[in-house]
Amino acid sequence: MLIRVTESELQPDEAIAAVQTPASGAVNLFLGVVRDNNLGRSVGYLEYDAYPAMAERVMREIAEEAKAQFGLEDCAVLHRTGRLEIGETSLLVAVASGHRAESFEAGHWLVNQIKKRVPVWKKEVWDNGEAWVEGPESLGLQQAPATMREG
Amino acid sequence: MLIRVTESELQPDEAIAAVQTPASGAVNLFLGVVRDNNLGRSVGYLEYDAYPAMAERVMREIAEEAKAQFGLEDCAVLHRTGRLEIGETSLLVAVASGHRAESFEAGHWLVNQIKKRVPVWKKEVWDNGEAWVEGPESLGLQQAPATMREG
Amino acid sequence: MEITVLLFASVAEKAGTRKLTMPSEPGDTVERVRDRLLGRFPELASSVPTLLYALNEEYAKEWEPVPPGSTLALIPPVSGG
Amino acid sequence: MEITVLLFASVAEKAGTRKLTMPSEPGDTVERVRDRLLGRFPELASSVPTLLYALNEEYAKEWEPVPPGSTLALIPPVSGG
Repeated sequence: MLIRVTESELQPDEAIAAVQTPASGAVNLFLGVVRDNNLGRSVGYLEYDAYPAMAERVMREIAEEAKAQFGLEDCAVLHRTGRLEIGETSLLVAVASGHRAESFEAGHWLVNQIKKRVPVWKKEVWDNGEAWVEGPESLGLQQAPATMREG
Repeated sequence: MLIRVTESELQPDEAIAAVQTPASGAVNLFLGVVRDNNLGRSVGYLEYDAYPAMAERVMREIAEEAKAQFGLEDCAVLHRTGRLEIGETSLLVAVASGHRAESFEAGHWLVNQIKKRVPVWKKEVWDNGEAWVEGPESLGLQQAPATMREG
Repeated sequence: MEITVLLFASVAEKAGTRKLTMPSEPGDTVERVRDRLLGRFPELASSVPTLLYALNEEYAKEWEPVPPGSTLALIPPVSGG
Repeated sequence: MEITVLLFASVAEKAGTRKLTMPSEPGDTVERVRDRLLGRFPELASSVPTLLYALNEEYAKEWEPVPPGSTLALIPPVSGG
């Protein structure tokens, strides 16, 4: 089970190779990529902060849950930190399973859980300013009074 | 839109690069992989036959449908033919979209449609025999009387 | 003018060939060409219930006309992926 | 013995630091340590309603005890992926 928080470029081939087993008929790989826009605003680049030790611990927890829940062969979660330009990959989630349905379902579930629980933060930097993003799915925002969640 | 039927090894990086655009926040890559077993039987290797010109035409049709239906940035479908050993990749489907939900849904939809409609066939080869697989989701089997579909 | 017929996978194995030509006949449809083919390769009869057809690389119904010069492909249940 | 406090993202920017130590006090809980921290960094008050906490790398509730030697992290709403 490959779990990693790193400042280095993420390699799809490494994640795929890490999860494959002879009984795997399906591998699903998800890449979270830096997009040139968010909420109608043009994005220059992103800066990722993380609590690496805890992030890896939570990523492993989520991966173990997915493996058991979906009967996976294996899975891998890698998150990059530091400055990322448009088009660069911030998140890699790889899942291997016997058949395709579980690979898609588990991949989607894993990414949803990562967005909720893993202590990683991104700052959007524009031409004329910057702001830390508060993930609308994050546990912290979910606990807040409804009026704050709309902000 | 990268569409290809080929005897050469499929390259995940090529498929990912082919679909990415600056507005892509999510890339989903599916790999169909040769598994060491099927329906409880140990598999030695697979031999893929195809009607390449028509397969590429149908793959393009399905990809265009997915792009319109899920509002994708782009997608790619590559199928390998010939003899494939355990662990080798027979199918690559890559999807790029603004957000993750569409990328998972479109990827899954594409693979389902490919299994139904694309003229490609696999023969399973075991230690002591071989047989052409008739895909349970293929249109041809779906049209047959119910009694034949159970065979 | 002739019709080109393409065979694949189990159907090609049963017939022992992947490609052949047949003389075109007036009023040819997918079904009529297939039936002439069955006369020549009776071992294909068991494949017919699950067979699909493609005319010039597109799926075609059994009643569709097959003009001279066409390519007709017999498509057993697919199993790609 | 001391408590190590880790700050991240917007909270680190507001406080102007990512890491500090505080003296441990008898009966310390997550909430009590946080409140002493707010005394020192009043600019963090606006972050509190959406803040989560981690004790030694695991999410912890506000009532949980903070033994001497612990590491307490303030976790603003995450936005990884």
